[in-house]
Amino acid sequence: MPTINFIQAINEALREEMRRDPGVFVMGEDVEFGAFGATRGLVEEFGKARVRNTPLSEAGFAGAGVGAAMAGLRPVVEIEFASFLYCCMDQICNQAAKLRYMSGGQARLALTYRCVFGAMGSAAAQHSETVYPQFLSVPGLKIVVPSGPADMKGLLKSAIRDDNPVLVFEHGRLGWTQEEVPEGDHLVPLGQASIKREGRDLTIVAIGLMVQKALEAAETLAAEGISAEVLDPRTLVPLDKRSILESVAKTGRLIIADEAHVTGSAASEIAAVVADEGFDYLDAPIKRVASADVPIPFAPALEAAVIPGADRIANAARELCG
Amino acid sequence: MPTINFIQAINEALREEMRRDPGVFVMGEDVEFGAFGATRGLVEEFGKARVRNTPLSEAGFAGAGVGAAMAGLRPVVEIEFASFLYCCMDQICNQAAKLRYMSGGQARLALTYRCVFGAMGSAAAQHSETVYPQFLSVPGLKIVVPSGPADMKGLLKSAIRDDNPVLVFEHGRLGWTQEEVPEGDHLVPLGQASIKREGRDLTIVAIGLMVQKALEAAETLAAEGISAEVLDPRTLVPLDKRSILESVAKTGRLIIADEAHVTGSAASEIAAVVADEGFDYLDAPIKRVASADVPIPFAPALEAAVIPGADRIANAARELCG
Amino acid sequence: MKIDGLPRELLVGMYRTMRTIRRFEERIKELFFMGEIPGFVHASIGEEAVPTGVCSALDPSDRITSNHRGHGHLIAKGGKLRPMMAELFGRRTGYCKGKGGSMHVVDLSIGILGANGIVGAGIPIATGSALASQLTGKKEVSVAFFGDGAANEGTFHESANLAAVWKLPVIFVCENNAYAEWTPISEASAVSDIAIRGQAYGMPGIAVDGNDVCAVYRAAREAVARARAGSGPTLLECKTYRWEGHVVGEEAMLAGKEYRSAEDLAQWKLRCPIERLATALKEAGAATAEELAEIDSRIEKELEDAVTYAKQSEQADPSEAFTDLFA
Amino acid sequence: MKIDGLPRELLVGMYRTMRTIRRFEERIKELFFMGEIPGFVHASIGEEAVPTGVCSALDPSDRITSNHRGHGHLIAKGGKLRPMMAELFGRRTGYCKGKGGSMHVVDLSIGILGANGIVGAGIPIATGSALASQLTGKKEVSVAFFGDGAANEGTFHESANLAAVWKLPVIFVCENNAYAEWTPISEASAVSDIAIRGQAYGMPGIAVDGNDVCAVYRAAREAVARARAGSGPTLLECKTYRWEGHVVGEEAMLAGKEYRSAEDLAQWKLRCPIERLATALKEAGAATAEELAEIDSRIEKELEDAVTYAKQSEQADPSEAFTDLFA
Ligand SMILES: Cc1ncc(C[n+]2csc(CCOP(=O)(O)OP(=O)(O)O)c2C)c(N)n1
Ligand SMILES: Cc1ncc(C[n+]2csc(CCOP(=O)(O)OP(=O)(O)O)c2C)c(N)n1
Ligand SMILES: [Mg+2]
Ligand SMILES: [Mg+2]
Repeated sequence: MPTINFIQAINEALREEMRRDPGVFVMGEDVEFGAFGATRGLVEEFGKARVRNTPLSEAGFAGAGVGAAMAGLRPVVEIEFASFLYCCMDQICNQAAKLRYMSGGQARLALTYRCVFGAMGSAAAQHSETVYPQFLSVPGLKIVVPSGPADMKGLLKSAIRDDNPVLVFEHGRLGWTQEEVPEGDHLVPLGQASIKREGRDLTIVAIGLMVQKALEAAETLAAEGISAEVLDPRTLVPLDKRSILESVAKTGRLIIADEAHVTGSAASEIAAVVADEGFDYLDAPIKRVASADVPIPFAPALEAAVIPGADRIANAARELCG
Repeated sequence: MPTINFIQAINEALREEMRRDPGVFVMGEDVEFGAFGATRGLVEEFGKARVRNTPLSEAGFAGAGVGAAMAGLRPVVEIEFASFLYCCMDQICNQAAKLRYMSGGQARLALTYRCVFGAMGSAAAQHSETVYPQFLSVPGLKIVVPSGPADMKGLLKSAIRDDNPVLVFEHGRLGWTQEEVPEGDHLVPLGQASIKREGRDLTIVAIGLMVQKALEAAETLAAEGISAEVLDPRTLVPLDKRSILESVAKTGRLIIADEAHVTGSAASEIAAVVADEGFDYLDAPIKRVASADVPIPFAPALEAAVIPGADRIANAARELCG
Repeated sequence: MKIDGLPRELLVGMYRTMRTIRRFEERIKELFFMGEIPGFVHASIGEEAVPTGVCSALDPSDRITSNHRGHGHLIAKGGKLRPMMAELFGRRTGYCKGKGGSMHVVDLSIGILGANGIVGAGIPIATGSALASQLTGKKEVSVAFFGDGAANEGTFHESANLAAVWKLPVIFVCENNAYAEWTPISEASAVSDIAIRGQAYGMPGIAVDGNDVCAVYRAAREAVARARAGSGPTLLECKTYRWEGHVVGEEAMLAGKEYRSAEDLAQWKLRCPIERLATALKEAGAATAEELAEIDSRIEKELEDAVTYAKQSEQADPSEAFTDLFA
Repeated sequence: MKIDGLPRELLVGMYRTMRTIRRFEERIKELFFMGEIPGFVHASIGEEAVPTGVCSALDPSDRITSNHRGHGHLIAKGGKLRPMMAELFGRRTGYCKGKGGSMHVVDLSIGILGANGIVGAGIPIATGSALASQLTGKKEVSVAFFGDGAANEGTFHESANLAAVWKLPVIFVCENNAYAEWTPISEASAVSDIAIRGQAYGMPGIAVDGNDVCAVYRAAREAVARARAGSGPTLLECKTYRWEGHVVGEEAMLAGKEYRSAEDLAQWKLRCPIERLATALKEAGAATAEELAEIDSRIEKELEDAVTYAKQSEQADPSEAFTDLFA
């Protein structure tokens, strides 16, 4: 298996799906260039018609994606930074998410939105936000948050082939993370969690970049005799509740690590699910380790204080297992 | 105390605050007319300068509210239906919410956004959504959801006087609900829950219109020997965690009734808070009674199937107390 | 009104379409007040020439997006009365199985991408639909119908620019009925001619009498030809007036407050697009009063058939609320 | 370049401002590469005449909104170098206590409502600021600075229309530097002259040479007079060019891919706004080379002072991350 990085994984997924299906095309701001490298080289292979630089018109081109999907194509729309999703929420939440249902099942929206999210080093409040929780509450959207190159590739390919609107959130810090990635048609189904480390004493459900931090914390905890299971849901909608509940049934303790601001986070949602359906398994309070409820600040020390690190995960674990 | 309805309560709050402070002004689509009556008659008293019909430009006028607030005024911006908030999310979430923090505390945004939300009878998917969960995950915004005329008036007056961006969600079904409302400067502080009915056996935290349904359910349950406490948080941000936790400490059981779609709902957030901070009080799983995870359908029977009613709350209570 | 040069069949067809829209909406107004139709209903009575003229220039494989005031667009594009009516009634036999209602009717089989409850939201969707045609090399045209109010939404601007710079086969049809809800265009837009906005995108901006179905048709035909030839989008402003309230039953909302003059309305009623075409047809000897009456009575039958169909259709079953979310 | 009719003090002041902006950005570029300044930094080198000309026509009580490429706007409006530099360093003595950084500098005391990381987002904010002036009867003017790319955002359209229909005292200053990131305006906008878009709002749309600070100043002065007189907004397009990359360090992102010609850049460098003013000043005998050199060296000192100040300032303490959310 070749070792590639997160960005290369995106690039391969796009390239393979574009080769496979002429209905797949990519549009977004400067995708011909690919600021982070994800779309680099695509225009050379597929031409300007299928790799389209858009004007700065997020609602316009996010909505053009909806229309092109309704007309039968399979658009992959790039929103450079997740924070800019706020500029096209109507097209995603009122149109893409609802059109199939409102049309009584007529419309098929095979439509993917990709974006970079998360605190990536002094990008400040308007370029660092974790914006998936806002879409959790909107039925009709699938939400994918890969934590490494192999999942990134397999999930993005599944997202593009999915006949529904899918939002793919790519953490900006993961770009250079390397990993072995299966060659060929590597698909990861949407809705299937992955146990990234097995453990007995507590379950850490970790999302996106938090998987790395959780693994780091698990390593530290292991040395202290605490055996942590790290579970990556990989997709928030659909959510693999069963795997989460099974893990909690085994461990009796749950931490959810999420870079979103704690209030209204995906961690809150998962906590609520377990506090209902997994209540009897729980031996301890459910802890959310998430960003503080303030915008992401600019200065490195401030940013680090706001977003969750391995230390905060480990501390929460010690509290639970202490 | 005079008895007035929910709409009149809004109208009185606006009128009183406009009289009190010349910096308060109202803008939005057709506010001179007031489709639901909330702004009716204001233009006659305060003139067209302070009661401004806007063009259909949600991002434009929501953002103009930000600018006017930064320049020291106290705008009250009406977004006719909460679903249209998606058209101006950037101005609310990236600008209004973050500007104070990003400016290191310089900016003061005394800014209120009002909107009608909720399923109000075959208004269908794009006019019936409960859109506050989307803002829960955005630090910097206060969120108010009044459940009746007295709270409506007192909370809106507090929202307008608050020096921060506040979103006020007014349920469309509450318009004609009548209640005695204190005369004079009736203020309800933001961040203070209200016990709408005392009880011993379980706590029902209910939001907005759900308070009525929860009270109805509580009445039914009382006849069956189940004593339900109904708690209205009144504001979701700030959330009066203490009152919720105190109630759960007393009852040991918690239902949260919320018209939002269950996934990513305010109910999820409250459940997560209690599953952490109130875990030791809990004798049973936390139940969320919320809308199903589908857009709000048009046909009356379908709409009724999706949104939560008193029966579903009562059933959940029986399950918990059975 | 000039009908010369237009084939009789087209003209009579346009009469039939306009008349169908008119009667459909008059009928649903009644049904709304009788409590048969729930939700919000927006009537386009008086504006029938716009969808009719435009859609008469389209092929069945062309596509449209509509708005909240959509019945006319849907009927003109070939929407069937039975499933439309059933949808408005909220029945399972409706176009959307009762899930959509008046503001959300869709018929993908005939290129109706949807009415829309969000003002301005259909414009990018039509633009994307046109992009699909360009990408696949199909010679289809897409049309976005929207109002003067919608022309102040950012989506109009972004879509128009996108379409122009990419030379997409899309037509932006602005139904300028002089009001958005109860606010006159003079208070909402700095320009009274929306067509002038075409210049901001290097796009032809054409204004026509929106109550002259032949004028609308001719302008649309030209825009369609332009689009099919790959020469890009057109902004077509049709000046018209709505005879009814913004929403059926608005009187209750307005509490007696007036927002437009009875005189204006009366003036516009004198320019009824249906009457004008009927008169022109009769004057030109292209159709007799009897022939038109025959059409009218056939429309009544179709309409009654649709109402009966809707009334007799089953209510949607509550369990159906939970299907159709994902493909 | 015509300087006649403009007072010497103004001209020399504009020279000083442009030079300060230039050197500030050259310096932060270095500091960025030295790792002293984190995050994204966008330089406006080559475009200094726009903020300078515009802000020279403003009073201290007037207000501006800026964008991601904001250092020039801020300095021209009177932003102080010390807290600006400290903010870019992320220090607690910065304008925003290190919470904002380059894209979010605010100084309310001198009418800087903020740089902005969201393209187009400052435009409605300036419009609202102008609305506040209109409502309070103060004769202040607000200015929105934005790029050619931002002119394709819906916020531009909605704000321009709002301002025009309400006759707000706001000036929309479009810095057309021919690129949005790496996409040329020809691929992003259907028109090459943004000024023409004024017509869509019945608003004067003026295009000027954005590298001629006097021309910018004169056009701004007129727009300011119009605004103060209550005659409404102006769209002022300043044609210019950025000498640097979209973002400092873009080379790493582009992986060798070119997006504009070295020749174009060289041509524009010949039209350096600072050089042009310096030459004009010297030719007119309004300032000697020595006088200008003296100004330059004073700027160097101020700049070094600011850098030293920033470097010696304390880092923000982690605990401060949790304050300043709510008033
Ligand atoms: C984004 C959005 N804002 C506001 C509304 C409420 N609304 C529905 S129709 C309408 C007026 C639309 O005017 P126009 O575009 O001229 O169409 P018309 O109704 O005149 O046909 C308004 C304000 C909405 N549905 N969507
Ligand atoms: C809403 C939004 N979309 C995209 C971006 C990413 N972005 C930052 S600057 C920029 C180009 C802006 O071009 P222009 O408005 O011409 O200003 P310039 O950079 O040329 O000064 C882009 C695409 C953003 N910050 N905000
Ligand atoms: Mg209209
Ligand atoms: Mg530019």
